[in-house]
Amino acid sequence: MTDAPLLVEGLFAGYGRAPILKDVSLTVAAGERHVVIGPNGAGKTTFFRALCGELIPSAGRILFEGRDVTRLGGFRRVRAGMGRSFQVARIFADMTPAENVVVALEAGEVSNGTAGWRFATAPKPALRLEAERILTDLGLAARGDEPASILSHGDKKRLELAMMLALKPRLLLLDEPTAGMASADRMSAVRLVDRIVRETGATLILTEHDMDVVFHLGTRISVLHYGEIVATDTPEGVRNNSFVKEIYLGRGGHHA
Amino acid sequence: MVADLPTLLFNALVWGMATFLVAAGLTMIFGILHVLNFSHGGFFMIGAYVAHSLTNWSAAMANIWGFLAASVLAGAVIGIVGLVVDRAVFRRLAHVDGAYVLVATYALLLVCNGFVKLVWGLNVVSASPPPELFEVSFLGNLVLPHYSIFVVVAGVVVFLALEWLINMTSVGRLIQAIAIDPWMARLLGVNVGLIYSATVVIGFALAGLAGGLLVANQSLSPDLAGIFIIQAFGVVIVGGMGSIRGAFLAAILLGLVDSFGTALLPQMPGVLFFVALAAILLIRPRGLIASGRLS
Amino acid sequence: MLEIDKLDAFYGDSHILHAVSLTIAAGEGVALLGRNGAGKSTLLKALMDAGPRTRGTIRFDGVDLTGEPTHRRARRGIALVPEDRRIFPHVSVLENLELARHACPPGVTPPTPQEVAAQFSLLPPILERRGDRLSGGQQQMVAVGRGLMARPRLLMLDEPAEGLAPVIVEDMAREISAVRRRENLALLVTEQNIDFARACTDRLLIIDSGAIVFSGDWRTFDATPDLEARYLAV
Amino acid sequence: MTRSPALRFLLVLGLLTGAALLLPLVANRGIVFLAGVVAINVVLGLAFNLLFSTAGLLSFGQATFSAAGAYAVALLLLRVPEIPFLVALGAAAATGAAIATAIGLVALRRTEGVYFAVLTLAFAELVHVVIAKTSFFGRNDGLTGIPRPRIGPIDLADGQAYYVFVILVTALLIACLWWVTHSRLGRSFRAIRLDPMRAAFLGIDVRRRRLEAFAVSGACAAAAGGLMGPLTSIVSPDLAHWGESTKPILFTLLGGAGHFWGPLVGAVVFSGVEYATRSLAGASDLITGGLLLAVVLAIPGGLLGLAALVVRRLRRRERPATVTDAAAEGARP
Amino acid sequence: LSADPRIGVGQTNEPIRLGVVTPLSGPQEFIGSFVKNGAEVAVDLINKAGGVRGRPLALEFRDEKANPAAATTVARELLGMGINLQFGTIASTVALAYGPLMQAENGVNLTCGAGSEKINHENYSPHVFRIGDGTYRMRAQARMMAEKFPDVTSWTGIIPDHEYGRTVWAIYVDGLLEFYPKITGKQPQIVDPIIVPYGSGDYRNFITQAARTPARGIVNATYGGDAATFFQQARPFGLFNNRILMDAANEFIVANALKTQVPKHWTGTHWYYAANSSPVSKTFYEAYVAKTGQKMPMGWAGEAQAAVAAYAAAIAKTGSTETKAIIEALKGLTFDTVTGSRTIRAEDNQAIKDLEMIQIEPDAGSDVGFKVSDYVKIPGAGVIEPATPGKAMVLRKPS
Ligand SMILES: Nc1ncnc2c1ncn2[C@@H]1O[C@H](COP(=O)(O)OP(=O)(O)OP(=O)(O)O)[C@@H](O)[C@H]1O
Ligand SMILES: Nc1ncnc2c1ncn2[C@@H]1O[C@H](COP(=O)(O)OP(=O)(O)OP(=O)(O)O)[C@@H](O)[C@H]1O
Ligand SMILES: CC(C)C[C@H](N)C(=O)O
Ligand SMILES: [Mg+2]
Ligand SMILES: [Mg+2]
Repeated sequence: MTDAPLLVEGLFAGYGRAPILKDVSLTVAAGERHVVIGPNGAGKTTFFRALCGELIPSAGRILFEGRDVTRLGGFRRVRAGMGRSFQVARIFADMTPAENVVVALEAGEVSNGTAGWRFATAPKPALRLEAERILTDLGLAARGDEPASILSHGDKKRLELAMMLALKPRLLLLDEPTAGMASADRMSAVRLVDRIVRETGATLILTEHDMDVVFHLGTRISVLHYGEIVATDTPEGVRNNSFVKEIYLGRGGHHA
Repeated sequence: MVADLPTLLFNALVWGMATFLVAAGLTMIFGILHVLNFSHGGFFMIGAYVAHSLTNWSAAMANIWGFLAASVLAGAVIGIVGLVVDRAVFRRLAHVDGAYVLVATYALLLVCNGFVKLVWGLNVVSASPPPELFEVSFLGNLVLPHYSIFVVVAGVVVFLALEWLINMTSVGRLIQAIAIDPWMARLLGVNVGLIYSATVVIGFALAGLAGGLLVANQSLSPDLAGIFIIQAFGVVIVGGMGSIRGAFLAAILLGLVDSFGTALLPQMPGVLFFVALAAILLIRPRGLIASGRLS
Repeated sequence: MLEIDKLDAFYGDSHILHAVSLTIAAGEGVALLGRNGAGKSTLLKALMDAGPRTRGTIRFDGVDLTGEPTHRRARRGIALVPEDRRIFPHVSVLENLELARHACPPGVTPPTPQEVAAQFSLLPPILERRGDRLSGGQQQMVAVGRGLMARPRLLMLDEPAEGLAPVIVEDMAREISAVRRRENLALLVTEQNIDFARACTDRLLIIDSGAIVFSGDWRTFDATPDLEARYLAV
Repeated sequence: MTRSPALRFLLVLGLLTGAALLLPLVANRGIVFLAGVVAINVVLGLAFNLLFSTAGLLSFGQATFSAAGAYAVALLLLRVPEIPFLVALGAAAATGAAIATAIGLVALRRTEGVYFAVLTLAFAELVHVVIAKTSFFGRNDGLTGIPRPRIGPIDLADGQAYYVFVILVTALLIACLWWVTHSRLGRSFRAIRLDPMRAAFLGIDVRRRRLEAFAVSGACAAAAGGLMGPLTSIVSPDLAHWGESTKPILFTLLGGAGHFWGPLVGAVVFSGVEYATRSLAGASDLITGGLLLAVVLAIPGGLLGLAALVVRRLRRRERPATVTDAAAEGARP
Repeated sequence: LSADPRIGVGQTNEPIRLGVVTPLSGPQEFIGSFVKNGAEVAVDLINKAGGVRGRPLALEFRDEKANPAAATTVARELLGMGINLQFGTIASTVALAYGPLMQAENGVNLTCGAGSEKINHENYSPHVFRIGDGTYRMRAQARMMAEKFPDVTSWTGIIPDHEYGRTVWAIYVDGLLEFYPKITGKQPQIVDPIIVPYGSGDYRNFITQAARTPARGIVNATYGGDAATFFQQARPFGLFNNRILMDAANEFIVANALKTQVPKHWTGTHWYYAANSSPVSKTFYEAYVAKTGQKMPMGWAGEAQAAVAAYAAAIAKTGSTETKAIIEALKGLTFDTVTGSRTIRAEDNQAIKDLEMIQIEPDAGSDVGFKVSDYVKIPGAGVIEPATPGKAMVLRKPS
């Protein structure tokens, strides 16, 4: 049980006094791709923020690989091996894409104590090569000196992913990773995430409103409703759950 | 040789309201333009000089109505200057880093200083309160100069007026919306430019008015700007940038700190003010009323 | 009602829209589709003079809007619901709606916030909640509701279904169509969700790299499958 | 044409240092003395800009650090005359770092932006009042008669020896600041400035990094301030006044905050203007204020920003001439 | 060849450059403006009369902002330019900072109003001269009080917390303790002074404190805007109503500010133009009014005249502008000024001059709102303390 990458027990969290999340418990097994869905305002983002340390829960526990991280600050959770993307991609807009990844790599080295002392100001050549490799891998071949701010919407999301991967996280938290993407872009993003997860063996938790994405990517799905998990099941099971249909999916005529 | 409690309390109130009068316009401009206006002290000073020149202009002004009229006129004059500053400085710098605007207002402060020296010279001058306010009342041991009472009343009146304007009228709600998201307010049909200018004008006019009302409080010299600006900054920050109510509370609070500070720690005057400032910000990092915009 | 002729738009030095021309009749529903970065939002903002620098003419009710500031355009009856929602955080949903009455043209009585809220299933329970205490989807709904507060004659929605639960998307398509019919409202909507766009419009435009590359009704669109492949896929 | 930024920096620094060292040959001692003051101001500006442009912290209390350094050196030289001067300077830097850390621990805990700025201002005024009211620090009257020290066999009181020393030390401090700005540490500072939240979720300890930036800036400012006492032979509480804290800000914005050398350009130009208008006193406020306003309004990117813009414009105009190059490049496989 | 003014006065017509370092901005600018104008007028008069040994005098002004660090900076700059003869300081803190500087850089400074006794005692430097009133003016003021108000034996002070404020209080107390017993036979009672911050806008708490003291006499050492604010805020409290007020050095500053509202008080002055009828004073006064339009110049202008006169006399005497020669010439020099002739005491570089005090009272009939209703001159020789260069002045302390 302790070897589960993520274990959430009786979590209560909210803003001010009234809790939004009420007694949320969840176990995510290694290599699982867990999607959290639910109606607007159900508490998905709140849940996410609690998981990554942006919001300190009022009760309950979060165990990451058996270690209690409930009260750990955000950056410490990252150092422990959790990676997180934002609903609106956050990158260092004034830096080049390569610099973005190098900063992430260096932060990773500092986190795990392998950074060492360095007099030269330029990043270690090994890191530069590594950054280039990651960028090419994600289809973001280095674009010279141009700042990342000129990247298109989709490329920014990709770059953010690249920065996350640079840290080699064992648990990935993605909040609506394809929101605002054109539908074709969306599927290529799905394929990318799919590949990454396969290659790195990381565990994945994401929220998403796009059912194509949900059902393509998810191996397990939890449904959040008024701050409570009302169902956790396989994609098939969720799709056929009549309560979920009623509160969330609707007639779903055009969804896969 | 500590002064007695009622005196300390009364002096705290006078200090607080005098500072609030200066801080009100400052916090208002911060609330909507998000600019910490260094030059506010400078325009306060010019307001004081203008009012002083007006009251000295004719003997007919030597009464409380003349005094009030001069203050209002000073406010009007500075308000018009505010319109010019808004057009020439604030608008042009609307799209650059806030630090540049800060420096621009600092430069304006220097210009104000230079202007005062040029026009009114270097001599220290002082205006006396109108005869109606010259008297003193006694309340037991407590000396209550009428002019001090007047300053307190003026502070409270200005506070109530602003409080009403900002928080109880629809214009106020509009101003607040603009303070947060001018772009969206425009989309909703609001003439943002007009309201910006109006707020800046009001903010500046308040500086001028404060100058006029406080002109009899201390002597006029080209250093007047510096004396008030730091303490007004303190009040604005402790109150929560942009919050009128916060500034009012902070003015009273810091007035108490200052008043008791001079009594308890006479060898380090002013120290407690800064200690309190730091302490309050540590407990409430965004000030007493943390709205971050006009309220 | 709306005529755009050879509209160019720029952000700084970059030329985003190239000679876009289109017309929308009163009460007509038009969808604007295109890839990320194609220029959809830029076009909507250009119509309101709310961001890009423009060249070309825009006429509304036959009046040339050149040089007219944003707030006047809003008061003429054009409403834009931006993609990033922009809910005022410090006031309640109710007051957010009320603020939008400003754009109401003279002589028109604006609806009450309650009336508008009643048209959308998600709104009535959250009317008293502050703007910064809303989830992403809730904000989206408030933004759409706010767009209707000034009784506009042209409503422009920038990706209104983004971040909404599927069941809500279906509801919204229905609700918007209902309003359109009732108020004879013209609609210009950008969307990634083609089904949603289809459900609430009569015809569509496709924009690519800042130029309109297709204009026609949904039937033609369906009959030309390579359109989607060419302009909407990667 | 050297490619490496480090070499390019060293080249510029070397040229500037050389020019400064040659100054005594062409200028009178008054000017040379002022040049020493300007050199110190340059470091203060650069130390501020490390916070402002690199780490994204607007500090209104930089005078605290320079004053702390100045007082540390002054007190050591006056009370422990046999102390080696370099040790005294080191102590000054350590004092600056310690005070910065103490203030930073408190101020960086929760505040940001303008609140942080005003909090640093409050602490600076606190330090100012304490210095001005404590006999140990000479109260309002300051400490006078600070000697020019010796370094081993060299007597810095001789001729221009102290000036040369000031220039060498400031060059060293500038090099330190450049290194911090461009090193891995500087990259993480910049990341934090651009997006603290993102940085935190890369595992960067944002508060600790900010504290480090604050300490480095404080140490450099203090070391530079430490040079001041023996130069002017006096330190006074005015060094800690908030008006002094605005100076590095002015230098930085005047010169161009986005450029490493911005504060240097700003400090030199500002001092030049001050020098040119020095006998127009009275009108000096109007002139300084007016000039500053004009610069901010006309070229918000600062002087170097303007220069960069001009260079870019010129380049663009030249471009048609290089079309063939571009074509050739494109033709390469 | 070179125009170095330090060499050979008689051989060239190059002007002799004197540096004037005085506050031209900041809170003491209005005092600096008297120094500046006074110096210009004095130099004009000398140049019109043919200069010094045939060479005209020229002035180089620098702003010291009443801030010692700024002052030493500009003073050094002037020294670097070869201008070794300087004057103009009015602030004690600045004058004290000059000693080591002038010694190290081989310059001379004449202060024009700085009050600290340390200048000619523990911080004595051969390169700094006080050509005007020293410390002992406060002793003269105490003595005059003992003569005029023998019944007012309890005293306190309004003392700003800096070198000058502390000096004023200490020396005034010294004078009270010496002259009251001597002249009236009564022992004065010294009440702890009220220490006030300077540059503050609000003195009410201090005023209340002062109003509660039993003292019947108050000596005030605040000056400039602070003093005007203090006096103004004190009026409703009746602080000065039945007390004797001795102001240290504000001359007309407070009176100009408060006009008819000014309380009746005494103040010390470096030079009261209306009471000095010597030709030097008259010509200087007329030229001053002609240049500035100000009909009531204050004493600092006279101090600037004295400084220029001292340099002129010293240069004329030695024929050189070398620092060493000038210092030698200044020591023991007797020269003529707007307040009559003065002699610089050779031991501690302190001029011995007559001390002037005026009484000011409100006067609605006058166009300035006040009038000078009394004037007292006390010969300096009778009140000056013994010269103890390098050693602290021995002061009487209340038991
Ligand atoms: N800062 C806040 N303060 C108070 N309440 C909040 C805050 N943010 C969100 N809420 C409320 O908490 C509830 C859950 O919000 P949350 O953002 O977690 O929903 P969500 O599931 O992510 O919804 P969506 O799919 O619309 O993004 C909502 O009812 C919302 O109104
Ligand atoms: N403020 C801006 N400054 C500079 N360029 C911009 C700005 N906003 C958008 N752009 C650029 O303009 C182009 C069109 O952007 P626009 O937002 O109109 O696209 P869109 O079609 O709405 O895309 P999406 O589907 O992602 O919303 C893009 O290349 C974008 O990078
Ligand atoms: C302006 C003067 C009253 C200053 C005073 N003489 C001093 O020594 O500081
Ligand atoms: Mg959400
Ligand atoms: Mg868009």
